[in-house]
Amino acid sequence: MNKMRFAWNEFNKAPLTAKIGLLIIVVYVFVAIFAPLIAPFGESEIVGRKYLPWSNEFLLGTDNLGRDMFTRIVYGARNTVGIALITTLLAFSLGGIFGIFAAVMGGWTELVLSRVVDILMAIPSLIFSMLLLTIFGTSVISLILIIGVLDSTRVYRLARATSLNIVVMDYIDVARLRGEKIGWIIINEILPNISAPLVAEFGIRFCFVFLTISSLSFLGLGIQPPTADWGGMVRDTADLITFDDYTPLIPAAAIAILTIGVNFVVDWFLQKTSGLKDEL
Amino acid sequence: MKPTDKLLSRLNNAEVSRRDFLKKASALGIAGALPGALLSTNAVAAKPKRGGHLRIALAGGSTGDSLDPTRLTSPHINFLYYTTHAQLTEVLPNGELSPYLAESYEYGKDASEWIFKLRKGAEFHNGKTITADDVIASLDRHRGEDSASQMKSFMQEIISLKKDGDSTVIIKLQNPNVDFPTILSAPTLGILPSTNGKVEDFTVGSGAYMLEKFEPGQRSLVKRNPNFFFPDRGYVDSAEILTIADSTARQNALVTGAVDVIGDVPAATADLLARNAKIKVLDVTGMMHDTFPMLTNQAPLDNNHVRMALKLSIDREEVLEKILSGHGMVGNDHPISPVNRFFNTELEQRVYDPEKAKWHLKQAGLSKLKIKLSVSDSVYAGAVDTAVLYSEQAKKSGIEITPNRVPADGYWKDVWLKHPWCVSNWSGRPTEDWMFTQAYAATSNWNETLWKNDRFNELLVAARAELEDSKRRDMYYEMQRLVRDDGGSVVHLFANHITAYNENVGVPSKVAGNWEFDGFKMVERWWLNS
Amino acid sequence: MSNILRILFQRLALGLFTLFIVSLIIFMGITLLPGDAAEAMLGQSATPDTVAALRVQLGLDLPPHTRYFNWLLGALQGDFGTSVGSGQQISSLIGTRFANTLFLAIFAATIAVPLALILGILAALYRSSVYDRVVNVVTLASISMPEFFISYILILFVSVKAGWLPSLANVQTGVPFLVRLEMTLLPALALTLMSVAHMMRMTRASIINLLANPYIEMATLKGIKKARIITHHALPNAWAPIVNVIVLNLAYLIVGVVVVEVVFVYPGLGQLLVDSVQRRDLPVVQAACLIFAATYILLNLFADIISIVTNPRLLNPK
Amino acid sequence: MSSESDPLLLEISDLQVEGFSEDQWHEIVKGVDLTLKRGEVLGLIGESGAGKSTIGMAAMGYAKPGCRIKGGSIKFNGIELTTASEEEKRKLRGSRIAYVAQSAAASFNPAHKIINQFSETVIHHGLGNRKQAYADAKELYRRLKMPEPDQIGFRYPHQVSGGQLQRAMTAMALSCRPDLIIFDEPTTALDVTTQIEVLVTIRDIVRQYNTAAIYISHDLAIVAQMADRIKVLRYGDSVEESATRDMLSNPRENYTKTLWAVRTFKKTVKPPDPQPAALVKVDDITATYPGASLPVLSNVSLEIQRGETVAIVGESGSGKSTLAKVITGLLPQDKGQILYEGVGLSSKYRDRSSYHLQKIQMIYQMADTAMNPRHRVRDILGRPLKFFLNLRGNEKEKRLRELMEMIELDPDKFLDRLPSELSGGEKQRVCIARAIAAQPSFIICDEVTSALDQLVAEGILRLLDRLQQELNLGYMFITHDIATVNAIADKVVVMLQGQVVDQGAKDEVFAPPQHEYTKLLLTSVPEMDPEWMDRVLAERAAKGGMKAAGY
Repeated sequence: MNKMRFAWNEFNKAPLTAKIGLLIIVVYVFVAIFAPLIAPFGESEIVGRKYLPWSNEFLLGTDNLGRDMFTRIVYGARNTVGIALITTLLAFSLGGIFGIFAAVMGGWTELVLSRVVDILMAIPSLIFSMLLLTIFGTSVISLILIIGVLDSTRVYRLARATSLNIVVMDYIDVARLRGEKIGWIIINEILPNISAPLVAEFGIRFCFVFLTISSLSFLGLGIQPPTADWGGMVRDTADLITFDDYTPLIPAAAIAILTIGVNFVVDWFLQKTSGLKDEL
Repeated sequence: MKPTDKLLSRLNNAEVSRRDFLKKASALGIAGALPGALLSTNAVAAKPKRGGHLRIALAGGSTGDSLDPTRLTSPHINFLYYTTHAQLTEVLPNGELSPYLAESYEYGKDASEWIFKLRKGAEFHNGKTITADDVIASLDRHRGEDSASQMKSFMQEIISLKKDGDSTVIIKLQNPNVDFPTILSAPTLGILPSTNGKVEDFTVGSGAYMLEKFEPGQRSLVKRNPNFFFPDRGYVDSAEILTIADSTARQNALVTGAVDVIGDVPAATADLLARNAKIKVLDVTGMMHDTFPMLTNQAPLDNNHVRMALKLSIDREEVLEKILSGHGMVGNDHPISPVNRFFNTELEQRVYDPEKAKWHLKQAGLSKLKIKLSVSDSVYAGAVDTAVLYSEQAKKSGIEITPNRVPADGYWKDVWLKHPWCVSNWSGRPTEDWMFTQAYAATSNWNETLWKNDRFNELLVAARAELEDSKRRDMYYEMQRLVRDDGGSVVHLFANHITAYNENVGVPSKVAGNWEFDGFKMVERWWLNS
Repeated sequence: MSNILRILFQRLALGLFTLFIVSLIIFMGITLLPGDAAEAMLGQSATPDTVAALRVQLGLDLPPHTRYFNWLLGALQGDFGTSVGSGQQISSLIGTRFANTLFLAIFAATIAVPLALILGILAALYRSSVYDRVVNVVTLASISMPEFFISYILILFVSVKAGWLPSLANVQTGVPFLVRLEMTLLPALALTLMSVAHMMRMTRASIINLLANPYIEMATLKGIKKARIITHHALPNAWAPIVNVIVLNLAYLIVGVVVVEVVFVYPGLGQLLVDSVQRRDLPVVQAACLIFAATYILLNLFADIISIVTNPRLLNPK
Repeated sequence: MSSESDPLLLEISDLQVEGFSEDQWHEIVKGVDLTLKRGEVLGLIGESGAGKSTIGMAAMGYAKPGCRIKGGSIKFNGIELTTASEEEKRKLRGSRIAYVAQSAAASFNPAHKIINQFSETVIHHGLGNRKQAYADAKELYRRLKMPEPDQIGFRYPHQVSGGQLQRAMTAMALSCRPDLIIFDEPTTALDVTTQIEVLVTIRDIVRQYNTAAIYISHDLAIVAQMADRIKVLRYGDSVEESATRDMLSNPRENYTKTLWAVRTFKKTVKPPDPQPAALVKVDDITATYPGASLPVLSNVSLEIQRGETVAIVGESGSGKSTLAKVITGLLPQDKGQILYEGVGLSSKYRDRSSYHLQKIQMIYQMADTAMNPRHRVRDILGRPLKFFLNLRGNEKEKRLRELMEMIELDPDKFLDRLPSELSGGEKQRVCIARAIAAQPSFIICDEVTSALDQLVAEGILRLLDRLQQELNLGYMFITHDIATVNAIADKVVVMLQGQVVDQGAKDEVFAPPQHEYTKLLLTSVPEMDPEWMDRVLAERAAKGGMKAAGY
């Protein structure tokens, strides 16, 4: 209860942008969780002719197959946000753990890990993911794993760089001299202290996953149909934009709004943790 | 009034929609002739003009393209070969075969021996006279053991290639084939210059245009051949063929005037494009068709009732409307197009009938069916959407189709002919025999349904040797029925070739439908008005 | 200086090692891919017979390790082989395309980098102001749009509606420089929109971060103007992180522009690479990937050198 | 210096400054009055949190980011700074009022040469061109007795030592010949032997130019050397103010008296152990940092017994903290051995037994970096209890409370706090408790009181002393502060440049100092006597300059 009240107080004190951001995230999460209850139709149900205009029955009209656009957007929240979240979490767990590990261990471990990451980063990531997706197939799981692993290289660099600042702190020496295991040091001593830059990066990376998926679906390697995902929806309807038809702007806006919302919250979080006070 | 004329007049009086018109026209078996007819109102008066530079953008083409005719597959190269290289025969806009580089051709004692007489004085672009040796060397390359040519299986039917003087070639076949001259109209069988029986230069042909520049995956530049053997053909001075893979980019290029003609216009946006007053959209019913081949030797697809249930569970009209926006016509589960000579006009059109589908399932001892359908948009644009639509439609028959999108990469090797049910697409063949032989004959490597029907295979061989048209027609009619009612493919759509061009481009009154771009011969046949 | 030279050599040696590993990974990757060049080339029309024949023609019948060592031997002598598909020399095939890619990247960077710096500095200077918030939202929105979509929107407004610029950027060799600039302006703008946000945010963050330093307060107490504090006191110390982000984005501009190339029909290396992967054209994929990897390595090296050169502590040891 | 009739240069009245933290405004300065005449030096003294720096900056019309001047009046030369525009204030800063910060190393921009940072002020305020500014800089460097005055300005800040940087910053402050300079603890970051030299030059130059100054420090003895008048502050309020001599001889307020409290604490002297047995023995240790060519410690030997405090004294770079690293095993030695109860310890901490890790504990100078800012006191103390003693649940809770009582903090209030919610002294107490929690027999205290105010430091020393009595602990006490050594040490080890130069019982080493360097150290410690600095200088001059001896 205390925590709830604390959170509520924090929320009240948050700047307007952060409130907007939180509101956006809450709405998205709500929509994602309760998609089947909110959506008026089935995810892939064909409800009418294609490209019907906005109406009371079809709030945002219908898509190229005559599926309800609003329904697709709602389900898209679930799929896109879900996949992006899992992928980003994977990227951060992998990159974070190895990055901190390298910083703590130093020496050969760090050298080898950094070299591996350098090599992975030197290969154009779109090509690399294309290769891997073709080898392992384009199931959602391999999509998540591949994007997650390739993205983790960037997280690794960040985690390592920020951890290097923490590793020199006396309390790390204290833990080492106590004889603590590396894993304990990583999780209990370092991780909580590099969360700020990691979270900031999370905000951006999270949104980049949408884009990666949508780029991949541009090359025919995205999420399996008929699953609704925003990146794929933009792709499917993108050429309409040349004919002054703004249908693709709907899923694009869904992504953009979430990006902005997440980053508003991230900015707020950073401001709180870094102690950097903007001039009021 | 002929039925066609009646329909046309109703169309002009706006009594029928264009789509209805096409539908009815296709039922009448005249769609192949339609595009020309449709255009006649604005094109008939126009007289071809000489001069100008024609810029064409197409979707196909890759940075790995090669000019070696035994190594090529891309539409860009096919287009280029029809523009710069002359084949012995050509398919005319009305679908008939006509001699081209050959002055004439005839069969010998039966259809297993063919005599081709070359056009007198025809020259390659480099001034060399075309001889029988060049023809033999050019065809020979495709039939050797080490050949990797697409045409290999046809060319290996040849048991001897002989010349009779400098301008006559005698070809002997293993088995009689009435349609053999049509095969020789294939783009890659363009005749190339040779020395000592070896072809040396792929860039030199004898077509209406000469190759100036070739950048794989990007563009080809050609200029008019002043010594072309049909002096009246070839209107524009020069032309440029561009590969623009992205459909939006192609349309933008046309709208902004960067190119004059584009092909592969997405059906979904063709009508939007046509709203632009300066742009004309040309719909040509061709032989290109989309199929869902099932491997007929795998359970449960080995049961014809299951196949019938699947064939009855697709609402072709809805697919035509939603995927092609009406730019095409529904298929009747066989690959023969109304453009073809022996299109069976007596076959009833198969329609969406979930109840009947259920009945078939029951006959197969099933109450419902769960099946995976492997698709890729690389086969044709809209394939994935079609599968999604199909799966929704099939729910009514108690069939659960799971669309399985697979990578474009390696599709033809790992999915096609491997997965029990997938998507496929055929650009069509100018003859019934060619089409059936490649895709449905038991012996074919590309028998995409692994279908083995004894009666069908007997008829196929017999029809090849049959010299009398009415008998051949009956045979092909029966074969179409067999494929339709027993075969393993859902042939649901014939897609139009949708071409768009700006108003400055002159179009002949009749446009071929065997390939897009007027059978890939538009550089030779079309012109610019100013 | 010796410091820089030492790092330079060390990095170059490491870079070569990285390239070797990359080539090995790419080779294994391509070999692991279903299907080989022969099957990919023949596509739907493949028969076991023709595939086998083509394999012999292309030398694909040799065992993988032999092929790799043959390739490596050639590569070490500067011969990267010929394209499996078109039979063209790799150098001639890739040369112009890489030059095109570089041209576009540099063009985009010359717009994007100064723009990002100016926007970032202004945002740091007027942080929490309306300007800062607007720039923040606009840039976030621009990076959350898929690349092809941004390109389409640009084409719609700049090219189709206004008719200012061509929508096709299919430049050819020998095009005059100004025409080339005109043709590539639109893709360069698209790339700018995609990369500017990241660089701008980083510039802003680095500078704001530096503003907490005592020497910034000192400068204020010396009566230095705010703008000069940012440009003379914060920026020189922010170069290292900013250059890192710029380099990351440059790498993206060179390596990651496949989609933009497709949309604008720009004959760059990315499109060739994607095509070649699909065609299993190993020599081309290898060469292109190695060029990209080398670019990446050199860019990073460049970033390191910049951070040494702009850091007096490293440049002038005690 | 100044006559009574001079108009006031600076007049601050009822100054109130607020700072924003935890989402609300807090008063930092609560209505302070202050006046300063031309050429006068005012000392501001107080502990951390007294608001002395804030007042110093407010004299320039400046409040740190996150702070604001809420009320009162600041008149400089008749100009009201609280209402002046930013531009007006900007023109005054640097030219009429200058600032010298505590850490010159941090306050010089690392990207620019020293002399350019000097000339920037002059050029920017339109008081001269680059050439004139360079010439003036060299002149001032010369007057400030900087080595190579013509060249030193062309170095980057990192290439110059702390003492020289502090002089360079003073020169920079003088660049526009301001009426007033704010010195904010300018010598706090310096070594004691350097400090005296910097103090002298600052005092002299201020006198030469007859500049008024506000000298801020926490050290009364230093302020006494510099200021004509001293003002004592506490919690943002003024405690008392009087002329320097009066303040020293006759402080009115009790608080003022406590400011030099540490000097009154003396450890209870214990009779020496009849049978000395070394708890920890450092035997001929030589150590080098990885990548370095020269050893940082050479042939260091010493012994610590149970219940005994050995103070390691030295200035920065003497290797005293490195010695701690070698003993704990963080830096493996090249040569020599560390023995615990006669048993040789492995040179790497990773290879040491849990018993040895437990028995040797360390307390650090910066309690801030020694505690994970994300852990609560409960976790910080609980972890060693669980790790070494395997205590859980109620047992652990009980022990936690005992520990908190040992360090005189209320368990109910403090156990669930984060380090950021503790004061400096409380933090250091928690660090002590963490060391004690492991039930060690030997504790290394690395400058544990250096970052603390005197009163707080005294409390810590008392606590350490008490714990030593109760638990019979051996301390190795690393410090640079002679006063602290005097207060707590049984034995003293003096280190210089990685070597032990002097060691023995405290009285043997200090009273009187035998070694030259020890003597230098002792005489450099400021004393509560306004004449101290002049006296020391005179003595040193008489001896021909201690500096020349090479220290």
